[in-house]
Amino acid sequence: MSTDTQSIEPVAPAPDLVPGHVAPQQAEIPLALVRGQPVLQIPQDLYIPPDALEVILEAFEGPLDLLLYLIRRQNLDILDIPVAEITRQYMDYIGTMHAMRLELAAEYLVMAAILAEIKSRLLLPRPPQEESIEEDPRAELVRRLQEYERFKKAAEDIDTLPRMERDTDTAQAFVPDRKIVKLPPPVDLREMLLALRDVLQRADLSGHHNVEREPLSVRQRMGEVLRRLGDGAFHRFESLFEPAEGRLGVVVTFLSLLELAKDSLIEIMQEAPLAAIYLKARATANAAD
Amino acid sequence: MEQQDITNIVEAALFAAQQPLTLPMLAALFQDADEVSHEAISRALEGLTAGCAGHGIELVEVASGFRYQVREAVHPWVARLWSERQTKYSRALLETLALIAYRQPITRGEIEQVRGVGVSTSIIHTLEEREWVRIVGYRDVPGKPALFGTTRQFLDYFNLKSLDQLPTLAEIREIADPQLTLAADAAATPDAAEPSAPDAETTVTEPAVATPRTTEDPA
Amino acid sequence: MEQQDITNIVEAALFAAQQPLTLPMLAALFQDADEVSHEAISRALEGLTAGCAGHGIELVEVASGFRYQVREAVHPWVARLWSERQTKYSRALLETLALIAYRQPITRGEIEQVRGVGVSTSIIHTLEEREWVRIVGYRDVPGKPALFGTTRQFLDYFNLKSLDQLPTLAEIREIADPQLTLAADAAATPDAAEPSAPDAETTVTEPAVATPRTTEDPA
Repeated sequence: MSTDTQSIEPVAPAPDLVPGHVAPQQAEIPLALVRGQPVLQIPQDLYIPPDALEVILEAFEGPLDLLLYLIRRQNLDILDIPVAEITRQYMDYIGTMHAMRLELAAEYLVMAAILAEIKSRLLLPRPPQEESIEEDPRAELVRRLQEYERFKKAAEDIDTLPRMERDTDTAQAFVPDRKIVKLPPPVDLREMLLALRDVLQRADLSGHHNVEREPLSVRQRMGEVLRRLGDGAFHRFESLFEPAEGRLGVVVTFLSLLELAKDSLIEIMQEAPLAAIYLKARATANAAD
Repeated sequence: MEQQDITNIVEAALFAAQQPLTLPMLAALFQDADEVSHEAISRALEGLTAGCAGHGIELVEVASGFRYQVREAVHPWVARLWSERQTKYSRALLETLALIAYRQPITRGEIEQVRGVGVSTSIIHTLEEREWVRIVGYRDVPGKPALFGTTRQFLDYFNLKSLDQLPTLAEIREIADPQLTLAADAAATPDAAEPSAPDAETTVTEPAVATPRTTEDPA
Repeated sequence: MEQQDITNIVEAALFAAQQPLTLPMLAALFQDADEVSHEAISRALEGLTAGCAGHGIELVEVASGFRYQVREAVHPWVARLWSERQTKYSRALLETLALIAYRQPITRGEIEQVRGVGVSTSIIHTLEEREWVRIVGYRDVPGKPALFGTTRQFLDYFNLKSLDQLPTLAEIREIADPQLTLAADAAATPDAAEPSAPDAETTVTEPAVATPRTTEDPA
């Protein structure tokens, strides 16, 4: 693990960053893909084309990423960065980029200034009485590095989540008939009643239709009875009653029969007193044809 | 490669593909190292076809290859995924429906007499298609006009046990637009009578009842 | 309606739909007359989930509902159906996405602050085009910068039911004692490092976390 002695040993010295030497690389990770081939290591004795170096530069997501790399490469604790050494390595890297005449994002230069500032503050002798109050000059940088690192890690974690297209796809079956079904509109009962009220008002004005008060269940039953008689045959009076409905049901059916007769929709026949009563619809679908 | 693995790959590919897949297309999914014969793929297809028995989908071979498709038997339900609502009904339709409900059995001519205007055939068709009204008989007059009545589906839609739960005509004539009182309604819709709203007994709470499955349109 | 019929309809609907279906959406496929309870639909989903065991596909629940999808184990074969497909995303894009996911609502400036570099417009565009992020509001500061948040499609795409299922963020550690750490920094002198050594031993856990995951090409 990281110890302070390791951190000062020249295990990863600046020559790393000089063109022609081993370029920065993240552990065993390929630095970049050049024409589909992973670049793990830059050949030491070969000329590096500037665009290849550019690819390497692009392997870093900015100065925080580069700093993290420099720290991690040496197994240093992020809370305990040897600023002087890291600054030197960072500057070497920037210098190399300059030497290659590569366009360097302004953020890299801003970070260089921040590092230089921290280094100078660490070198300044601290007044003894202020020692306990003064914050570690590295604190803000350490906080930013950690904050960046946690989201760098979060991005890696998100990348490992099983995701559509790469790790799975939706499973679908063909639907032979995909035409859109038209659903009827919803109807509000209140709306229907208001419509009826308007009709009634109009009917009242024209004056020739008087609507009396009557139980609607009788009207409903009238339709039901008519349907049963729809075959045009004679039906026994008793067969139209449903004993399970109780007395009220019997009354409703009876009243509906009277209404139907009054409205000349049915015929009621009895051959002789006390003989069976038969009913028949006066008109049926067949007769209508 | 094991037959089970081949079958699973073929199954997943058929479900993932947007078009039917032919045997050569399925074979192309495997590499030489997988050592998968055409026979093994045919066996997979046979196994998968048999595996669909009793399921809502089936594996069929059409001109351009094999595909999974929704069985005809369940299509009426599945089709509701793409349903869309029509626009509102006309006032004429609502008046016609109300008159059939209150004056049944009633002929089209009688409806026209009350409304003072003609009733279009399409209105009657719409109401019949929705199975809210139906012909219950014929009047014994020249032309033998059909008599219309409401159905059980009509009662179900409006959450009524019987037509008696509708307000009487006299009550309707007295209603003012904003506060339509409907005494029978509370009995018809016990759920609608919230404990917090005692006046729900006297006011119309129908919309909540009448439109329950219209709120979730999957399309 | 029989449970088997309900299960078959739910199965077919899930396979027929273009996007995941929620329980209410599935319930809307049935009509009152079918008499299908939410419990029956839940039982159907349970049965279908169990029925996928040993198959090439599985039934999963993501943010927008239930969907059938190809099992990871067979996906490499299935993926050969599509020869050219963009499935890799740059580190810059993933880091931006991570910040929006964990820190939403967040402005572009705030993302740049954490990452230490500018966020290119094309990254934001890509994320919006994929419908993974969207503008959820504007911060009330000069310039009224847009605030970004993630969408349900983002969760669906990454097989998540909710943001809670995202991997937990690493913790931030504080520099404990300025004097000790300052002393450690002056590490040029080995003696000075002595007092801080045990502290460092216990807290250095980071490298183990930071390295092993980065097996993928960062580009």
